[in-house]
Amino acid sequence: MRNRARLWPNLPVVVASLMALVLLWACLAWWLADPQLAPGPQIVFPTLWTALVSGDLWPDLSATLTRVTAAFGLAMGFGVAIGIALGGSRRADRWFGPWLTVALNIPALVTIVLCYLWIGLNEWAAIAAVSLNKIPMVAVMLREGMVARDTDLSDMARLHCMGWFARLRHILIPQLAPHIMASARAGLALIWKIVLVVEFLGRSNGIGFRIHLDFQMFDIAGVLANALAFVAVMLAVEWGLLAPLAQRASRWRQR
Amino acid sequence: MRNRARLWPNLPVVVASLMALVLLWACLAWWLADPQLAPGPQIVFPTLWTALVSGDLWPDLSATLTRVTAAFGLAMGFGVAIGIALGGSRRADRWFGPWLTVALNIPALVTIVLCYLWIGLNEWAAIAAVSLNKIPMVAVMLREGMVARDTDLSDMARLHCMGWFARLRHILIPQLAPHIMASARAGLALIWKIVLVVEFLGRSNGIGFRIHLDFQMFDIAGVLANALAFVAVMLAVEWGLLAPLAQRASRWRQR
Amino acid sequence: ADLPVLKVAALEGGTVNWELDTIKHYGLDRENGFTLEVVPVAGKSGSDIMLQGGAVDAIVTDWFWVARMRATGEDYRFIPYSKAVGGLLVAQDSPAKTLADLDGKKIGIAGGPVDKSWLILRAYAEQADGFDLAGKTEQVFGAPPLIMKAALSGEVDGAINFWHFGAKMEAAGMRELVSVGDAASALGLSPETPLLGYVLSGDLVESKPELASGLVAASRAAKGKLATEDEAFARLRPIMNAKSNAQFAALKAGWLAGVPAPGPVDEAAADKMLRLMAKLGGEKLVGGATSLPEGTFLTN
Amino acid sequence: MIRLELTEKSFSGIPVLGPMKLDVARGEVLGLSGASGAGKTTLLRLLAGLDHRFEGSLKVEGRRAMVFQNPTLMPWRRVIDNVTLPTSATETQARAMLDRVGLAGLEDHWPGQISVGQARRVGLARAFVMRPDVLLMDEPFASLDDARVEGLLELTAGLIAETHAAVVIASHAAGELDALATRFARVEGRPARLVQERVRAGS
Amino acid sequence: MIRLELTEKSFSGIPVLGPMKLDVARGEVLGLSGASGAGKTTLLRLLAGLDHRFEGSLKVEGRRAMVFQNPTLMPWRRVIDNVTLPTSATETQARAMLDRVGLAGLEDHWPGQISVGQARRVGLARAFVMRPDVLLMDEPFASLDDARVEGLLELTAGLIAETHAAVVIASHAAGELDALATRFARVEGRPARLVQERVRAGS
Ligand SMILES: Nc1ncnc2c1ncn2[C@@H]1O[C@H](COP(=O)(O)OP(=O)(O)OP(=O)(O)O)[C@@H](O)[C@H]1O
Ligand SMILES: Nc1ncnc2c1ncn2[C@@H]1O[C@H](COP(=O)(O)OP(=O)(O)OP(=O)(O)O)[C@@H](O)[C@H]1O
Ligand SMILES: [Mg+2]
Ligand SMILES: [Mg+2]
Repeated sequence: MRNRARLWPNLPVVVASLMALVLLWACLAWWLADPQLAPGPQIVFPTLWTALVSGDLWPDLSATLTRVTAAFGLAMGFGVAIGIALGGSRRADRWFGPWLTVALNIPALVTIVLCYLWIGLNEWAAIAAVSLNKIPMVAVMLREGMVARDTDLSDMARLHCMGWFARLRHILIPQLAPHIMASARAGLALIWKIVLVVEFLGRSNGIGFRIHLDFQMFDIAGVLANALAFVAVMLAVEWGLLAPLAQRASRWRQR
Repeated sequence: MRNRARLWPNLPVVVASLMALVLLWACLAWWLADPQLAPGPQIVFPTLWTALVSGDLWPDLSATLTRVTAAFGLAMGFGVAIGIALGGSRRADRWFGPWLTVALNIPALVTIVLCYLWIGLNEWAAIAAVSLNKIPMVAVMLREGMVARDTDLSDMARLHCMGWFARLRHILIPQLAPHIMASARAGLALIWKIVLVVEFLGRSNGIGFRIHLDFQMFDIAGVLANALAFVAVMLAVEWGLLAPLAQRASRWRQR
Repeated sequence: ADLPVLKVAALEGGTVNWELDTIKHYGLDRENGFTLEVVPVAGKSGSDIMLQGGAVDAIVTDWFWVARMRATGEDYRFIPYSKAVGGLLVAQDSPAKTLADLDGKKIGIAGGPVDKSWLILRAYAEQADGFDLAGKTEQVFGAPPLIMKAALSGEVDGAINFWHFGAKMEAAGMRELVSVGDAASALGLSPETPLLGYVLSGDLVESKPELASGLVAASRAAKGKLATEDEAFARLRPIMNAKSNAQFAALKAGWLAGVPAPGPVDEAAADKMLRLMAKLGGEKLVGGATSLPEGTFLTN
Repeated sequence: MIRLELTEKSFSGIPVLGPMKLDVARGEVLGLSGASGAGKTTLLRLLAGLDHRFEGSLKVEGRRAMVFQNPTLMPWRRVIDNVTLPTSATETQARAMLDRVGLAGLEDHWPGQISVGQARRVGLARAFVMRPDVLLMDEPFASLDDARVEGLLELTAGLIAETHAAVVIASHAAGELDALATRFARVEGRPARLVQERVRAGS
Repeated sequence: MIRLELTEKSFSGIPVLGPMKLDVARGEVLGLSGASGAGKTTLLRLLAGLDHRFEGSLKVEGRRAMVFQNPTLMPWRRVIDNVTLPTSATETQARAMLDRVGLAGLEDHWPGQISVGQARRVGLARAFVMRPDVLLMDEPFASLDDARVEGLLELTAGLIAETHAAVVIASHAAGELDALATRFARVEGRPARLVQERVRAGS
């Protein structure tokens, strides 16, 4: 109840804010006056609408979303675990920190191609490729959070012989929440950037695939429409899932 | 002095760790036994070596590094500023938060193509494209850090009428240091992923350009050699710059 | 009804699709004893991986790739599809008359530094005017659509693009300064040598020769239909992405001009071309293949 | 000079401080007592201008300093910098003040390396070194031993006499208040009111 | 039961605690006094097993609980959860204990919404609700008003009598120690030694 009451008043602002953004875009497009290269919302929205009602978009959108979801789950799980392990033990960090740096800086293209070549051209390879690209990023962010954590609380937990799971749940995770939130948000964005390449290189559907095609056809309006469809989904995820989660996780901050 | 003394003992471990990684790679390559698709270090290192001594690699490496450096500086500057602004004011976040989410989820390809189309096929467009892709990520991480910050210290600073710059320098930045560090590390990696696409789509030099060229010729050893060159540079940056900086920033944590 | 399936990866909306769509529409695949399945890909790099990964039976690429693979011991075969090449385009009002007039100017190139057209033009400039095209001009490599835009906006002074983009650019008012075909002839290369083709793995050709010959026949039949029946091309208009009648006409003409002559490929001419490319493009382009490896072109 | 006219101060709808008037002139020292949780810290934060979400009016003249109930040091700055940075005092002044609160030799420690009582004294030194016109102290001498408290009380009294500051001290220890205050008040009730207790005989 | 034989405890090379022996049997209450910064907290952390980097040996038998000098509550868990989660006490027990330390009604507050003294009492409740065999208390009653302290002293004494725990209390207030301790010791000097003071007449 209380939560919802705090969430809803934001809605008008969010809508107004997004409308302002669209308006800005319209002005920019109008000022550039080049409907081919800089199509305004009046061109892109109908394109998107057509794709939506014709049902063309749904299979691609859902294919991409499936990949994003699976990769996101995998990457967050492994990334958080690795980050906590490395941040929690100086020894582990000294030994495996360099591996993380290497993993972080291996180009996405290389991971993707190698996944396709070794796992095969299938959905698993695509998901593995995306996850592998994201894991180091999440790990690095969580490691940073671990290093910065308050050890007094851990001491307290140790003294009271709290179990490892209780410690994780009540001490570590809440303390790392800002880093987990940040990596979830930044991570979704990263995944999206990589899924695009993954779909370009080895899949025959998905929004990324569409965007590349439209780009090859030099159909900028199509590119934007597809991108917009995904952005819309991500906005929904943000306000339907991440924002309430973040709010829940920081309830205690209210003064 | 003290710093150095604490850094050097790590060196053997780092070297050992990296050698272990190379060994792992060699084993994997040997096990896969497909020098074309999975070249081991014994193939890739000579390729890299040839490129290095022939001087072929340097112009590309330096071109890419220039882009990465410029984009990194820009993105960190703007990203940190935007993140602090949004995290510092609920009002600003309610209005511009949605914009950030949109910016975060616009595919890299779209930003890159639009930059090239509007700014032209030149260096500025490339740097702008990379920065634009990274700024939202840094901003989102810093915003998360701001929300989690300790307000007692800000109160103290406000009471004592510390100037805004002193507050930034002594209260805000040290408190956000873990988030800044994380975004710097994750950001370097992201930039690298994007520079590759940027160079592929519209530049005539750089490691990304070469990787794509090698990839088109299906020269996986070449791809890996180029990637390795960049990874090596990034490892150097990590240990020459980021690690000492991180160490300095967390000196006070020593118990 | 259970004919063997042949999976071909093709750029969705690309020119190859025109032929494949025609094959499927007129049932030319079944007539020739197989079922065609088109696997859409978003780029050339993707199709390479798909062929190597065994996700498709055939892709469309140039025979240099095949030569290069064969030189490293990987068995692939080439079936001619098109000999279409573009040219170097400049603005209608450009003062340039020969390649040498581009001294100090910017050239946009879509295929990268080892693009075949670019290499041929370089050799041609050297031979015709003693002009070092690569050294005296500034090159801008980029994605085809970006090169098209840069050329149309005057950001680059000349542009070498894939032929279907070239056709659009010409329809938009650019003119051809030098055609790659002419340049090739002047260099003593045969303009009849097909560059692009279907590439199949050797295993498939050995184990199911009827599939390969079926593809050859179906391709030929489709080409014939498209050349002779106007409605066959008109049918394709929606997927051709032509914005105007002029573009449609240019695309159609360009495509038909690229249809290679029937019959086996002139291997001597191809070998000559490969040697020239090896000289200009170096190892990057041809890998270990300094002369045409035996069996590059599928003969049946 | 401090003048507060409070109608109500509430936290998420629950009133914590009720209507009250509070005047502290320069040279006056108001001693606040009250049970734990009565609202002393809340009141002091209002006076410091750190919390504007209340009904009523506040006027404070002159440079303010506060000794927080939790020391509130910057953990990433050494002790000496924790004194100089927020106050624009010179290092010499800061060293002298640290010495007077008994922290000589700890200037270069990090806040994480000193004891709780030492940290509290850094907070005192930080406030004192400013020589403020308005001084707010929240349990300034808690968890310090008696000998130390005595010395600090003297120091504080001297400083107040010198600077002629308007001072409010909240403390649970009657002895500390007795030693410094010129007026006394109790924070009492829910929502809390200010109960004027007595004026010190001497002043 | 606690038995510590310490040779040295130092922080980055600087010895803070010198050689000392410390024995506390069940039912005994050791009162530790000492100036601010003497090393009381350091010693208690050793006894709690939170700091292993010292030379010497430590033996502690039974379930330990500690009242930290800083309350050390989980800010993201409500008061009641801060008592139940680390201790595996039932909610009923926790509520009863919170009531006894005077926090009835605050169970559902977040730690950021209670006063410093209230937080300290949550820490007390958390330690008490465990009914530990070894109880370590670091300035447990600092910054609480006298009436409250009296009640808490009674509560503590009752609990110790019931559980027959081995207790070490560090405090700057002689009165508090007098009320509880059966033995007294001072932490004194640099590096600090343990000066046995006297045994309480009564026990
Ligand atoms: N943010 C908040 N939300 C709700 N209630 C709060 C909040 N902050 C304080 N309170 C309540 O207001 C009351 C007064 O708190 P305050 O910190 O002013 O007490 P205090 O007199 O300083 O106590 P102590 O001596 O323990 O420091 C307390 O009962 C507390 O529970
Ligand atoms: N991590 C550390 N590094 C260096 N010195 C430290 C560290 N921790 C504590 N000290 C020093 O050890 C001494 C003892 O500190 P301790 O916290 O035990 O004091 P205490 O007796 O509890 O004081 P208080 O009554 O103020 O809490 C202090 O002088 C402090 O400066
Ligand atoms: Mg208080
Ligand atoms: Mg202590």
